Amino acid sequence: MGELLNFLSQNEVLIYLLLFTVLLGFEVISKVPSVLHTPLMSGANAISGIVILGAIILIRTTDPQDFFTLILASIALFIGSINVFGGFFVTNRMLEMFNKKKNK
Amino acid sequence: MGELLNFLSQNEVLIYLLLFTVLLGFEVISKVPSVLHTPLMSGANAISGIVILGAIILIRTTDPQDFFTLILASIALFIGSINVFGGFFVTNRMLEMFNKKKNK
Amino acid sequence: MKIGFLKDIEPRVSLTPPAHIKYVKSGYDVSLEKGAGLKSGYLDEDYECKKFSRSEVIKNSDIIICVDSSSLREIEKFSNKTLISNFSGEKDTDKLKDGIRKNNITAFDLSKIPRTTIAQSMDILSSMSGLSGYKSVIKAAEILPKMFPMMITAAGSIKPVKVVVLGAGVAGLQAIATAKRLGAVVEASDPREAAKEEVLSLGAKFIEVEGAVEDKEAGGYAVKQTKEFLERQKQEVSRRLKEADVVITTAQVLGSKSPVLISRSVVEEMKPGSVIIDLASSTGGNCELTKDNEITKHNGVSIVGNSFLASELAHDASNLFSNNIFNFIDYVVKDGKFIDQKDDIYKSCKI
Amino acid sequence: MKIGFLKDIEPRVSLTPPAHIKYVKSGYDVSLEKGAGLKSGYLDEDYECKKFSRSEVIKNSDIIICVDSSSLREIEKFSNKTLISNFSGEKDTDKLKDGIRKNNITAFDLSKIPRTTIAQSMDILSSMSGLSGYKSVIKAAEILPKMFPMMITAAGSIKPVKVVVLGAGVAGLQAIATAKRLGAVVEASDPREAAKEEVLSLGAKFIEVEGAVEDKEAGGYAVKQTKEFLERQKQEVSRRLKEADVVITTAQVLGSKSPVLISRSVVEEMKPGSVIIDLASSTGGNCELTKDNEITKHNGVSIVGNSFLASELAHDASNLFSNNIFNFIDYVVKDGKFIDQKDDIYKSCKI
Amino acid sequence: MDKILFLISAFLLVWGLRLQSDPASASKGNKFAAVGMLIALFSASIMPLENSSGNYLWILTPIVFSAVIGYIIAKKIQMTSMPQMVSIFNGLGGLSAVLLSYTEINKWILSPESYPGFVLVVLIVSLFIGSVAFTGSLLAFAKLDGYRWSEKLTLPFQHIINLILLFSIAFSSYLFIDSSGGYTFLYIIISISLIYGIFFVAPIGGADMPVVISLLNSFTGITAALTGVIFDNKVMLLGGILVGAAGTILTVLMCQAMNRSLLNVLVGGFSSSGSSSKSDEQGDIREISDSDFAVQLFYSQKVIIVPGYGLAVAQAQKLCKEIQEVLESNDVEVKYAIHPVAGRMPGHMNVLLAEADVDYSKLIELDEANENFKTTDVAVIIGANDVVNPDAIDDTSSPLYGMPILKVWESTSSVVLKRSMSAGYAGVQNPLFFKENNKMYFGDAKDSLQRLSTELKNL
Amino acid sequence: MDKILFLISAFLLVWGLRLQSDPASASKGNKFAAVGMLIALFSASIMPLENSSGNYLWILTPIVFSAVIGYIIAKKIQMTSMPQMVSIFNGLGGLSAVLLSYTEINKWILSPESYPGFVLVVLIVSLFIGSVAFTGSLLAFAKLDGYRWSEKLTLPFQHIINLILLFSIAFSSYLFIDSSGGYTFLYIIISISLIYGIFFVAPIGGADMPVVISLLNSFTGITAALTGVIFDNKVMLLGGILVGAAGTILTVLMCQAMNRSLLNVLVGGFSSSGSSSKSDEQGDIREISDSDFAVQLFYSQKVIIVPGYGLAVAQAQKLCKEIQEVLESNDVEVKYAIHPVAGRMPGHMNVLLAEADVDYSKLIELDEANENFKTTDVAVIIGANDVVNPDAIDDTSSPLYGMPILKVWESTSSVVLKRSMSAGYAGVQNPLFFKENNKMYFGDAKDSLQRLSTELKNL
Ligand SMILES: NC(=O)c1ccc[n+]([C@@H]2O[C@H](COP(=O)([O-])OP(=O)(O)OC[C@H]3O[C@@H](n4cnc5c(N)ncnc54)[C@H](OP(=O)(O)O)[C@@H]3O)[C@@H](O)[C@H]2O)c1
Ligand SMILES: NC(=O)c1ccc[n+]([C@@H]2O[C@H](COP(=O)([O-])OP(=O)(O)OC[C@H]3O[C@@H](n4cnc5c(N)ncnc54)[C@H](OP(=O)(O)O)[C@@H]3O)[C@@H](O)[C@H]2O)c1
Ligand SMILES: NC(=O)c1ccc[n+]([C@@H]2O[C@H](COP(=O)([O-])OP(=O)(O)OC[C@H]3O[C@@H](n4cnc5c(N)ncnc54)[C@H](O)[C@@H]3O)[C@@H](O)[C@H]2O)c1
Ligand SMILES: NC(=O)c1ccc[n+]([C@@H]2O[C@H](COP(=O)([O-])OP(=O)(O)OC[C@H]3O[C@@H](n4cnc5c(N)ncnc54)[C@H](O)[C@@H]3O)[C@@H](O)[C@H]2O)c1
Repeated sequence: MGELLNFLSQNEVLIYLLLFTVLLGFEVISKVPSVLHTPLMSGANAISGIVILGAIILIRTTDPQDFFTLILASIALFIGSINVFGGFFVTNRMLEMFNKKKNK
Repeated sequence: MGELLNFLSQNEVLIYLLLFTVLLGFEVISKVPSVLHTPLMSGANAISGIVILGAIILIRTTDPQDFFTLILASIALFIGSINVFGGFFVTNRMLEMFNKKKNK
Repeated sequence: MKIGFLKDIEPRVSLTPPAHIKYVKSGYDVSLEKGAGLKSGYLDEDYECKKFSRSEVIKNSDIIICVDSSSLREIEKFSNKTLISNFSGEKDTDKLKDGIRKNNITAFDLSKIPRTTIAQSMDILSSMSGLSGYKSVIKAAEILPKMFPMMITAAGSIKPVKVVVLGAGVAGLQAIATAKRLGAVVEASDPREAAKEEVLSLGAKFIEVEGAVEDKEAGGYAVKQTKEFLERQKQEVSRRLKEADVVITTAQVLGSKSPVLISRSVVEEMKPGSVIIDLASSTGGNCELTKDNEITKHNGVSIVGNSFLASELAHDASNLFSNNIFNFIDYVVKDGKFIDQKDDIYKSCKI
Repeated sequence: MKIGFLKDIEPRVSLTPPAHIKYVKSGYDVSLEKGAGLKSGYLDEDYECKKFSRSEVIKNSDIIICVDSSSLREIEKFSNKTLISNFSGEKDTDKLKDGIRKNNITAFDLSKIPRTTIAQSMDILSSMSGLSGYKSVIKAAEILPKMFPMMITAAGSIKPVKVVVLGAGVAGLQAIATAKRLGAVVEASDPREAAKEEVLSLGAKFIEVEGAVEDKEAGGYAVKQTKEFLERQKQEVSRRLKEADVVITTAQVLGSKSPVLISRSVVEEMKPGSVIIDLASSTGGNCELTKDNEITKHNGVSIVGNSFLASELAHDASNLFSNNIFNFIDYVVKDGKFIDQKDDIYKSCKI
Repeated sequence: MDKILFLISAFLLVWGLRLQSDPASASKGNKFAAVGMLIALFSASIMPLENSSGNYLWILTPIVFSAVIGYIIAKKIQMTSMPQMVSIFNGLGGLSAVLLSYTEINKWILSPESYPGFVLVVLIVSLFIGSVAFTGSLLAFAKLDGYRWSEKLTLPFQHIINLILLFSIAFSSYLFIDSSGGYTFLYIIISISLIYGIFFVAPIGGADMPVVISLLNSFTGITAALTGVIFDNKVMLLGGILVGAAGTILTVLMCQAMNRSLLNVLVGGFSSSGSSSKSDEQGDIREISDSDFAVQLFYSQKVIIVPGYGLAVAQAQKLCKEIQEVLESNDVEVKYAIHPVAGRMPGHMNVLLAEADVDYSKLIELDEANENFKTTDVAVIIGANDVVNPDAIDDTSSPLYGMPILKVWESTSSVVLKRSMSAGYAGVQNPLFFKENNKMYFGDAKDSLQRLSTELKNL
Repeated sequence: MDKILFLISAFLLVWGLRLQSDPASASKGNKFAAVGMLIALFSASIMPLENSSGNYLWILTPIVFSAVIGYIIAKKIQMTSMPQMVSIFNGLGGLSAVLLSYTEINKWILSPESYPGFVLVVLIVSLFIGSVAFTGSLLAFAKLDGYRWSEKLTLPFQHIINLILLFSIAFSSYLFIDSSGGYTFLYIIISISLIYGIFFVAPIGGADMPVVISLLNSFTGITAALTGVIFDNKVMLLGGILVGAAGTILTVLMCQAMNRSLLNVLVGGFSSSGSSSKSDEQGDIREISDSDFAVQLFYSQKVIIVPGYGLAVAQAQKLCKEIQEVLESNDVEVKYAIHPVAGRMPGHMNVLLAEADVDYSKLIELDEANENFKTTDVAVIIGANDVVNPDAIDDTSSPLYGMPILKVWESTSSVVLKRSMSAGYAGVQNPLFFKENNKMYFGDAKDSLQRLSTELKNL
């Protein structure tokens, strides 16, 4: 308990930030019409690919000779990027449907 | 500019927090029907009375003999509290109107 | 004041039991000719007033009321009294006016009530026209050997009946509404500008004809149209009449003969079995072949000439009519006296 | 095959020009008695087929068709031929059957077509009932001295007419729909369980009576009800009849006399001016005072006894009827021969 | 412990505000926020402080008193003077911030080393904004309440004067900090700030006050946040920013609801008030927004619809029925008052409503309707005009004088749906449109009812 | 600099997500988010790092390749397989997180002092969640795509087995950390996690897959956040949490839209799948969801409505007209196909539609309708049954055999609105309901059409 409190006061701002981010996440989605469920899922999925930032940082900090790490991280980056790019493109395609009708 | 960047990296989390709080503030209000404008204004006003926390802290850290500060801070607390309590009560009265319906 | 209600030749009656109650509340002394309401479905027992013979009613009353002036052949008996009735069916107006003047009779013709918003509660033309409009469609439906609505059935489909309404005044509009209700496809024509919106507001189609003459002073009434307009209108309308199953005509022009909108040749081009109901027959009719108060057949087309179809709804008609009269008396009589003779409504009705 | 269509005494005709086209397409050789369609609005010119005198038509045809069997008094002339008609109006069935047997006539009674989904396109009872139901309301509206819909006007308000429909079969349902359309307040009664939902589906009220007898085997038809039920029903219904302006009765029970649902005393309690249309009059009538094919008046109440109101819509009725007959022939005749005698529809209609 | 409490309190404040943006949960939201505030007060009172010296009496006394006073005011105040009340409260909040800043600045003057300069800047900004909020709110109150000063007061060269004032404040502040705290400069700052508040609100019309109050409210929020920086308290900071942001958006939304831009309001733009966009000798008309209309209907007990010829023209009878059904499913009693001459033929409205399958039992006639209006929350007049014209009763010169009409103005409020201000069949203007408790909802009845129906279904 | 870029990127991600929750701005929102992501990638590549060693080729190559591949896939994929695609992508995201965590853990094994124990815990959790997201997503894809494994597969004592698996992971993790990194334990953790992902998805029916994908997606978000903790990158942290929170809410909303609870979906509750809730010897039926139905109609060229007795029973004719109007205002051609014996009396449908004021010209008869279905996108059968029964053509033993019927199945797709699977007047089952291109939309027609109308208006 004491440790937790300690942790809390050390990272006070961070915790507020996390709390508010969660609230923001909830708030942003809470009134979405059900037609948007699938595109939104797809869009959120693309954002979750943000994990590749980790891969980039990892690669940049890895010893250029450490091929094991480099290869592994590169694969992670490759795979994750497919998620990101594919995700955004696919979402875009789905959402264009809504545009078409509106433009008529 | 360098100073700003410096400030930024020192208070990185805080700045994220402020940004997200502003976003949250926008998001939370953006879809409010206009009948709620007045009650919401009133409710937000009551919250803005949070300034009295400062008065409390000030009083608590003031030398018990420093009557000038104590009196001034107490008045601030008193006035601010009227804002807070009166605000919440008034808001509550306005909003009760909406409740009546739901309870039927 | 004593008011007496006479029995009419036609089925309507100028006093109904609910109206009687209103008179009593307003302090009038009411008497009724025996058996006056019978044909409208009101028995003498239904009225809680004095019932007398005709001559007694006339003798005892200051104001004498009946539905239609043609029931009033004993004009000399009304001397120095007040007469309220509908004189619009009157054939020999001069003679009547003569009699009225000679006998010093104060007479009001209810059919002359102005078409203003405030007078509407006394306006017998409006109330009777509404009923006639309804009844015209019912009569057409009874005569027509077809069903009005569209039906898709296992034994084949029935096409909806096509109804053309000429003249979208009060009667015409009610006819449109009733025909629409029954499922017909309805088109209407009228030279008044306002009529278009009114027709559309009932969900019917409007037959556009250009070049109509309008007179804002006419108090909502249509005025006489130019020859060219009538010709164009005839053309537009005839095209539709050939397709029509039912035609209801109500076109009237205040103070002149009704325009002839359907010529013999058009009737002859119509489908056998079709029906024309001419509500304007009393003022000459909108169809060349109309005979007033008769049903004629020409080349398989039935032509009903009847301006008083409201009489066939005697129950409701009597009700509205007697309310109109009560509202009129209530308006023109204040504290036992007639009001200022300069009043618009008073002036218009006074003969 | 040669088919001949005869002229009927009544206005309907068993062949219309569109139906004729269908026969021709199916390869039949059609002939028509002169002037047969006149009363339905079809001139001889409208048909592109041979027109003969009656005897010629009979002589030249294998199959002879007319709307109603009562037009067929020359039964001996049809020997060895096929006869298709509606025999349900037949007064002296035994004599007719005798004649058919003696003359070796193949006769089909179209009124015996089963009430199945597949037979519906040949079902003259259905198609004619629908028309009768519609017409019953139109007739009532023509007779009634009131307007059907509610109207709030400057001259007072008109209450909506109350309509009670007894028997919510095909005719009853169509009557309900038509009366609703015209703006009446409608209530209906029927012992069949399915009827309630059907009545409600048309927006009318259903008069609940408990304890009805139902027979799933009856093919949708109602069966005879118990005395107790009929008593309860009478009570429930009578209460409403006193308030009603129009009553339309269609209650029939397959193979027996129609139930009497309105006794003399109830009629006497009804409002003067009200109207009863009894569509069940040919099978005895649902009202004690009904006289078949007559309009009677009792205490101010008009009672119309007429089971064949469809005839008054001769144009549409002929159309549907001739389609029904064509569909029947198309079904029972395959390649110039009658089909298997074990077929359900064939069996049911064969006399 | 106190940190956790603060966290909870921050959460409650946010969530409470969020709930308050939906009518169904608004009341709960207010309670959430109140609880959050109480928790914050409590933890501010118990949180460990470096050199805490108690003084709890100095804290408790004002809180208790103000709570009692706040409660009494809130109970006593009339519903109609709510905006004034909010305005007063907001002024108090501003004043409180001013006092606090002043006290802190005072501390700094006494011992200049206790704060770094940057804090001082924050304090002065807080002082300035608080002062503006204070006098601005008070003037707003006066304008709202008395309507005495409700006209806009614009000095010549207003903008230039404002700039000069702002500049003076900035310059005094500089001098103040630079001189390490001369009281003169401090008082100059305060005075000019207070005057600026008045100048800020003065040119704005009385009817725009709610917008101004909302804006001032977001100002107070910002001072709270600034004070939060000084006292290094996250809840104050976040709560303040939240209110600042929400208040700003709210202000913008309120302007939108009046079809104005914020700038337009602040500059005192094209007219003295948004709610009187059209006016002639008859007075002002008030328009109602989609959502207000929907909510007002939704939370009514009894609604009477008055159909007229316009409903027929728009052929909107089915939508009208739809709205009736939506309302009924929310326990609102709905009736149709049928005037005998509404429409263009006897019984026109009957035909119309029958088409939409409105039950006969829902139709009431003139006399019954007139008895009913007194107990009606909202009378909705759809495309009717002459039949609800009060001149028929009041004005002997009117062509309608003497005709019995539907007294819709006797209901708590009425809303008229029509396309424009043009007259009806009789061709006369209708004073109903200008009555206090009447609102207009312009547009073709079909479109209007469609908008209304959508809004109702989203509630 | 990079900090500011990260801040902007965080803002864009949040704002993009926000815009995506409204159809009108969704497309813009996606672009916002994409730009935000690019900025994040860019600043991650340029941000100053303590011991940066370049390796840019290792970064650029995979990104360029994957961008091209992603683009191609997105272009090629059919609209109908979108959910599968998302599922695959999500799996890749999970795998990427697994690889990253593994690499990091590997580092720790090689030099245990480089991380504190708490980071290791985070890594292992990330490893676990990533693995579950990976295998779970793949299985979800398989279920969606092939329908081969679309039945729910529930082992006996499923819950207990799951618990055991979870416990083993926790225990191995403990051992792993305790032993300062035995590879065996690491591989055990990974294997069990992968298996757990399969067990997690297996019992859930094919039709519930979108919900599962959404849930797994929020899992991926959480791993991203955890990874963000490790790399001390705020955008990763916040972006991950945002997606985690939004994904969770979205999952809940999706469940609500199917009238299910999340728990119910996860436990594989009352039915194997929404889309094949009933089946007999005739085959499976497929249900359609509100929004799918609405979208399908909305984006059609031509719709034919087939009314039947059920429409009359439900008295939903006016709603039907309303939907017709909404569709027509979006350039969809709408017709009504009237079967001669639909309803319970001749002309029943005519009476019904006339009540709703449907124009006669919109009604088409049997023969014309049957010519039209081939060019129709959606046939909407409302409360009709016998009149659309293909047995009337195919099955000589059917009591309907020989009756001409409406061949709705010839249109691209058909949707049947009725309350249950029960038969119509003729009392026979209808093989139409089981056809490939037919969907069912259950409920009283009035409710169903009301739902549909609301959904349509929200588009
Ligand atoms: N009942 C009868 O038998 C009969 C017969 C003839 C005349 N009248 C007279 O007609 C009048 C009836 O009164 P009322 O109140 O029903 O009608 P009204 O006084 O004529 O007013 C109708 C109002 O509806 C509005 N309107 C028209 N189209 C609209 C649309 N599409 N959407 C929304 N609003 C629309 C018009 O205002 P905007 O233009 O601003 O939209 C107009 O002010 C009386 O004066 C009566 O005497 C009655
Ligand atoms: N037209 C005539 O003259 C006439 C006369 C008598 C009989 N019939 C016969 O009636 C049949 C007509 O065919 P049809 O296709 O119109 O009707 P149907 O075959 O009877 O089917 C009606 C369907 O509507 C559904 N339903 C009932 N109430 C509903 C509600 N409230 N909401 C949604 N769905 C509802 C029922 O399924 P659920 O219970 O699952 O909802 C039922 O399967 C034919 O067999 C015909 O022969 C016709
Ligand atoms: N103020 C009121 O409250 C009130 C009450 C009732 C009627 N009115 C108005 O009075 C007017 C007349 O009503 P009415 O029914 O007594 O009219 P009417 O009986 O005099 O005439 C019937 C209709 O025939 C039309 N007509 C004339 N010439 C025609 C032609 N060539 N072709 C086709 N139609 C032709 C007229 O325009 C009129 O609509 C209408 O405008 C009506 O709205 C007003
Ligand atoms: N399969 C088909 O396609 C098809 C076609 C037409 C009719 N039908 C069905 O056939 C049945 C009979 O129709 P119909 O119109 O020829 O019937 P009908 O003419 O034999 O009788 C008319 C109605 O009177 C009712 N009735 C009997 N006793 C009654 C009583 N005591 N009180 C009140 N009502 C009473 C009957 O229930 C029936 O509804 C209906 O169920 C109808 O749906 C089916």
